[in-house]
Amino acid sequence: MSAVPIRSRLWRAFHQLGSPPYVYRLAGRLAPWLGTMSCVLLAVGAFWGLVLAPPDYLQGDSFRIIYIHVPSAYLSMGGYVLMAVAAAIGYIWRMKLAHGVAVCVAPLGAWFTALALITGGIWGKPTWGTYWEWGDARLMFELLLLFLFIGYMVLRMSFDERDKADRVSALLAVVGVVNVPIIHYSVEWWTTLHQGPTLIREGGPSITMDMLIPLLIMLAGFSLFFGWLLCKRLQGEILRRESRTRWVRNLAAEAAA
Amino acid sequence: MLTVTSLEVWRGESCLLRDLSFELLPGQTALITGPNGSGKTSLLRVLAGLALPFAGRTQWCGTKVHRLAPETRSEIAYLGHRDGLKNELTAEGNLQFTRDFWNGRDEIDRILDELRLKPFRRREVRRLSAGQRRRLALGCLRLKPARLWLLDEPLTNLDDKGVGVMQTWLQHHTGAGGLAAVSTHQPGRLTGSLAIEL
Amino acid sequence: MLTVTSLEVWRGESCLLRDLSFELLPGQTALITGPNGSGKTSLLRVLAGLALPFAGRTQWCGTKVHRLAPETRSEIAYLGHRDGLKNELTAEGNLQFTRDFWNGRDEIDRILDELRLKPFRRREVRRLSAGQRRRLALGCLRLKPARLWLLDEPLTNLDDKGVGVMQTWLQHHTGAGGLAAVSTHQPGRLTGSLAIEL
Amino acid sequence: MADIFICILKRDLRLAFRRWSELATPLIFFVIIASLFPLAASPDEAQLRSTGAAVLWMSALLSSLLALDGLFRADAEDGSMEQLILGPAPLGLVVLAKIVAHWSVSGVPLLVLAPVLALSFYLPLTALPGLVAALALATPTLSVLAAIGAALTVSLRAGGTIIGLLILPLTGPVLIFGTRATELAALGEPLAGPLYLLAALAVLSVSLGPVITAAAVRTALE
Amino acid sequence: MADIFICILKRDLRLAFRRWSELATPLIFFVIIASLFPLAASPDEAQLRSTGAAVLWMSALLSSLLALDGLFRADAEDGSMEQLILGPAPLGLVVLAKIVAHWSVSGVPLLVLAPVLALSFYLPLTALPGLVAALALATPTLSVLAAIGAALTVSLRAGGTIIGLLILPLTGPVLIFGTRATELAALGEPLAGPLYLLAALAVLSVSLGPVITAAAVRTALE
Ligand code: HEM
Ligand SMILES: Nc1ncnc2c1ncn2[C@@H]1O[C@H](COP(=O)(O)OP(=O)(O)OP(=O)(O)O)[C@@H](O)[C@H]1O
Ligand SMILES: Nc1ncnc2c1ncn2[C@@H]1O[C@H](COP(=O)(O)OP(=O)(O)OP(=O)(O)O)[C@@H](O)[C@H]1O
Ligand SMILES: [Mg+2]
Ligand SMILES: [Mg+2]
Repeated sequence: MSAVPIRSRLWRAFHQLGSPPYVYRLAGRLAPWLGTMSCVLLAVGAFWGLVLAPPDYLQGDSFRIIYIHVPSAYLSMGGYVLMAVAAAIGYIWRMKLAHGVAVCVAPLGAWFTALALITGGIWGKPTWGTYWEWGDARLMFELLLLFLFIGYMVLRMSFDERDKADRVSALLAVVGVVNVPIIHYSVEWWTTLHQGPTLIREGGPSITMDMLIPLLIMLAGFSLFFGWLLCKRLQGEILRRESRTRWVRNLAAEAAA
Repeated sequence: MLTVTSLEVWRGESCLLRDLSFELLPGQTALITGPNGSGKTSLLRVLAGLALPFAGRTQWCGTKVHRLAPETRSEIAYLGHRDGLKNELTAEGNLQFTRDFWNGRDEIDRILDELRLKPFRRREVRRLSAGQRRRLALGCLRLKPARLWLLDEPLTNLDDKGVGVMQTWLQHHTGAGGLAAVSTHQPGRLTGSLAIEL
Repeated sequence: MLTVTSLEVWRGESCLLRDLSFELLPGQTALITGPNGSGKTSLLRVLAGLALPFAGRTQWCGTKVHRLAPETRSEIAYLGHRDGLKNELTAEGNLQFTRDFWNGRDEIDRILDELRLKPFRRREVRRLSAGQRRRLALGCLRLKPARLWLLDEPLTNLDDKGVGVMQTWLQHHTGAGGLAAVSTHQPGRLTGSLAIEL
Repeated sequence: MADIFICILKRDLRLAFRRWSELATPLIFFVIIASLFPLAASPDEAQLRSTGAAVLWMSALLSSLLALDGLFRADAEDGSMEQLILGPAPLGLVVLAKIVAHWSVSGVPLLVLAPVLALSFYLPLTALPGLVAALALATPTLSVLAAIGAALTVSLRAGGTIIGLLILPLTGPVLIFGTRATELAALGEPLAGPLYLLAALAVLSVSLGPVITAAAVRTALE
Repeated sequence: MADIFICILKRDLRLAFRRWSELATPLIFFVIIASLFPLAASPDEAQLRSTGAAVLWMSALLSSLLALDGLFRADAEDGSMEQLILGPAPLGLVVLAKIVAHWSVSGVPLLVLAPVLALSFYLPLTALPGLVAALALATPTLSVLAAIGAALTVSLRAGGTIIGLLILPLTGPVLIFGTRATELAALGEPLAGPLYLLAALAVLSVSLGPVITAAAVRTALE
């Protein structure tokens, strides 16, 4: 084992990740862990954030929606990057499985984007006095991110050969990735209602500890939840893509027996 | 020098070709025949590098066709069911463009003459008849400095004279060391040294 | 009962036909032949009423073809160089539409069977091969309750079996008192009782 | 007659649903135009309210024009149009059926969506019925006009854009009455006047439009 | 290399001029949109001035999207695209030449026309150089983006409308920087900031865009 040079071990791992049965089983084994972990973290984080953490000196209790808003906003962006990277890998190395991942991420990302928009809107009412502000760059670009997710799915659906749909829409996903940094820096480039960076910024997070810790817990919980959903969807997608292969038919036979 | 090794071509859910291997040498013509829907067009597109095979290889002088560098790629000329002409340009304009883009032979006049398209040289392509268009497409093919011709039913819509011209050109081409793979439903009207039945 | 009287057809600057007269009676097939660009397509379009002649008349049962009432117009069926199929519909969907629109025969199954398109009945037309598409276009023609068939090179892209089917259908059609005017570059493969050379 | 109408309608609807993206996109186009606009303009509420109606109508107009561009082109290119011309039905009827099919996949969803956008432009809730009524009366006219344009350009390659050239000037009246109705509705005043005018335009265009369109198609393909 | 670029450029320009309507219409489209808008909105000077820049930019964007819709479609349908793919030049170069050709018949006239429209929206005379500079830097990016959209949808029938959905989200930054520059110019303030950003976007898109577009065309026609 130790004799194997690191390069070739990495290569083998990469190779294994291209093998549908392996990934199918991997996802099946990971899913329960991710599911339970995310449940626990979400419960802890929610209790801490909603009950234990003190009310904000400015916003009172309305700030508590941060525990949903921020994780879903992060995941919407992270989801897009994940989708784009998977699609790029699929395109460059002709790896069908990577396309499968991108396909599974798209609707999840779209839902989390929608959640970020909705929770942001709800939060906006008490703090900014409006649900939605046309012309606020962060808000607009987050909306455009939703359109990009939808565009990716629409483009896929307009092709009826899966292979072609994979490869063409992968290019769109890659091009659209420019939106992500724009969303992140929009609050610095334009004067916006939306507040500046709080967590990822030079000089560390600017938020008190007793608000930060539950936020981090919720962030982890949401991410694991995302991972759990992804594993579930990926399993289905793999079965659909590989329905003509022997191992899937064997699997079906086992399940029937 | 076109080498095809255990090629397997799928279209949608169905496998069209399995384990097809052959080698085409300079001076040879392969006649591809088969009933409608047997995969002639699909095969030619794979040979041209326009589509990827499911398995197997198609190599031109040792390189996979879809990996060819642009300069070598121009040694292969493909003519499909569609003519690939611009409707808005004149017959001559189409030939000129082909010549400039492919850096081809300077024989436009002679070709128009052989195809009997001289009187129509300044007519827009969309005002040509179906057969005249097909002739023009063959003229474009002839201008290209290609060594391998991939032709998908080149005789469609041609009259007897047109077929005659095509026969002469094909002989000429292979006689000068060229290669050709031609699909057709009228194998009697073309001569080939290699028969591929699908 | 198709009467053509001293027809003169121009296309752009050039006169294609001058003083063409003939009469086609029930049971007869007119084979229209001629080199590329001689005006076969132009003539058929005039006969169908899609284009107007420069001079002369084309009458169907005594009425000029471009003046026909919609109900009588459906006694004439035209198939041009293009197939007139919808790419997005399935093979069956195209046939069904033709049947409903033309109020045609209810023979979709039999026709798909004869054309050997049964396995592809649910496939979208743009995924069919060129010959399969042409077959389907002929199937649409066959569904129409028309008495006069105007066919422009119907054998294009067809394989031998397809040509056979077409031959049978044509015999059947004229045998039952139908009329047909067919242009072709392979007159040997079709039999006609009237030859029109352009 | 009626069954031929239905047969064409069914065909075109089926074609539209086969490409469901074609169905959804004019709409999304409409949303995107209407939502990018405030981004470019300064997003202050008073101003948005006053230009909101105009932007809504412009984008409704553009999205219905875009949706109808291909109305005859696809049929003309694959040879189906010749078959329809030679068929056993008056061409005007066929054309009408095609327009109705297109309207019901591009116009109707627009009616559903417009109120939502109107609210986001701060139009008052009470203005919505008026807005929807105006759109319901205006979109048929827009569809017919777009169809005429599509027919006139069917034999030209550049149809996509020339259609705008031919049709946009004709849509002027619809646009004016439409925004007028919306503004009146927003102010809570009676808006029967512009609505009557819109209805008159709709009747006129739906009765004469198909005949003109049919003639244009026939000539274009001659 | 250079002569192949010029050869494609010449071909596409010649095709564009053969269909002169194709050449003129995006422009007229632009004019009509931009002139119908004040008709629909209330034509009061202060308000027109403040929304003028946004309307100008929106219509520039839309007309360039429309003009580029057919960039590859015509070639794909008549089989020329296959010939270009198999030709002796890198496809990215061919694509770049096509984009340049299209830009010079759709973008350049827009640059000429925009100042006239701007004046009719009561923008001050001193703002015009800034506006033209911003448009000159923005239209290449818009063209490249539209080309990507056209390539992605080249094998779809519904291309025309779906492009909007795919590409409009990406045009957000251009639109924002562009209007920002116009507004700054109107106020007489320095506008180097947004212009630099527009230039950066242009460089980025012109260098990477053709490669992505070429990949998309090749894949879509596979
Ligand atoms: C519809 C309205 C809103 C949208 C679309 C939205 C969108 C986003 C997005 C995309 C992020 C992630 C940015 C990044 O990581 O770079 C974010 C983060 C955040 N948002 Fe919002 N938001 C909205 C409303 C609000 C409101 C009203 C507040 C509170 C006043 C708020 C507070 C925050 C905070 C504190 C963060 C974390 C910032 C950081 O760590 O960088 N958001 N939002
Ligand atoms: N729109 C047009 N305008 C001017 N001339 C045309 C037009 N269409 C065709 N022609 C010319 O009319 C002549 C007859 O064309 P037509 O299509 O009828 O020939 P055809 O006999 O069908 O030929 P083919 O065997 O090639 O199909 C040709 O010389 C052609 O160039
Ligand atoms: N895009 C596609 N998706 C799925 N199947 C397709 C597609 N295109 C073609 N086919 C099928 O592949 C088979 C082969 O098609 P191909 O066009 O290669 O046949 P061909 O031998 O050229 O026939 P023809 O003589 O009719 O031109 C046909 O059965 C056809 O239905
Ligand atoms: Mg074929
Ligand atoms: Mg002909």
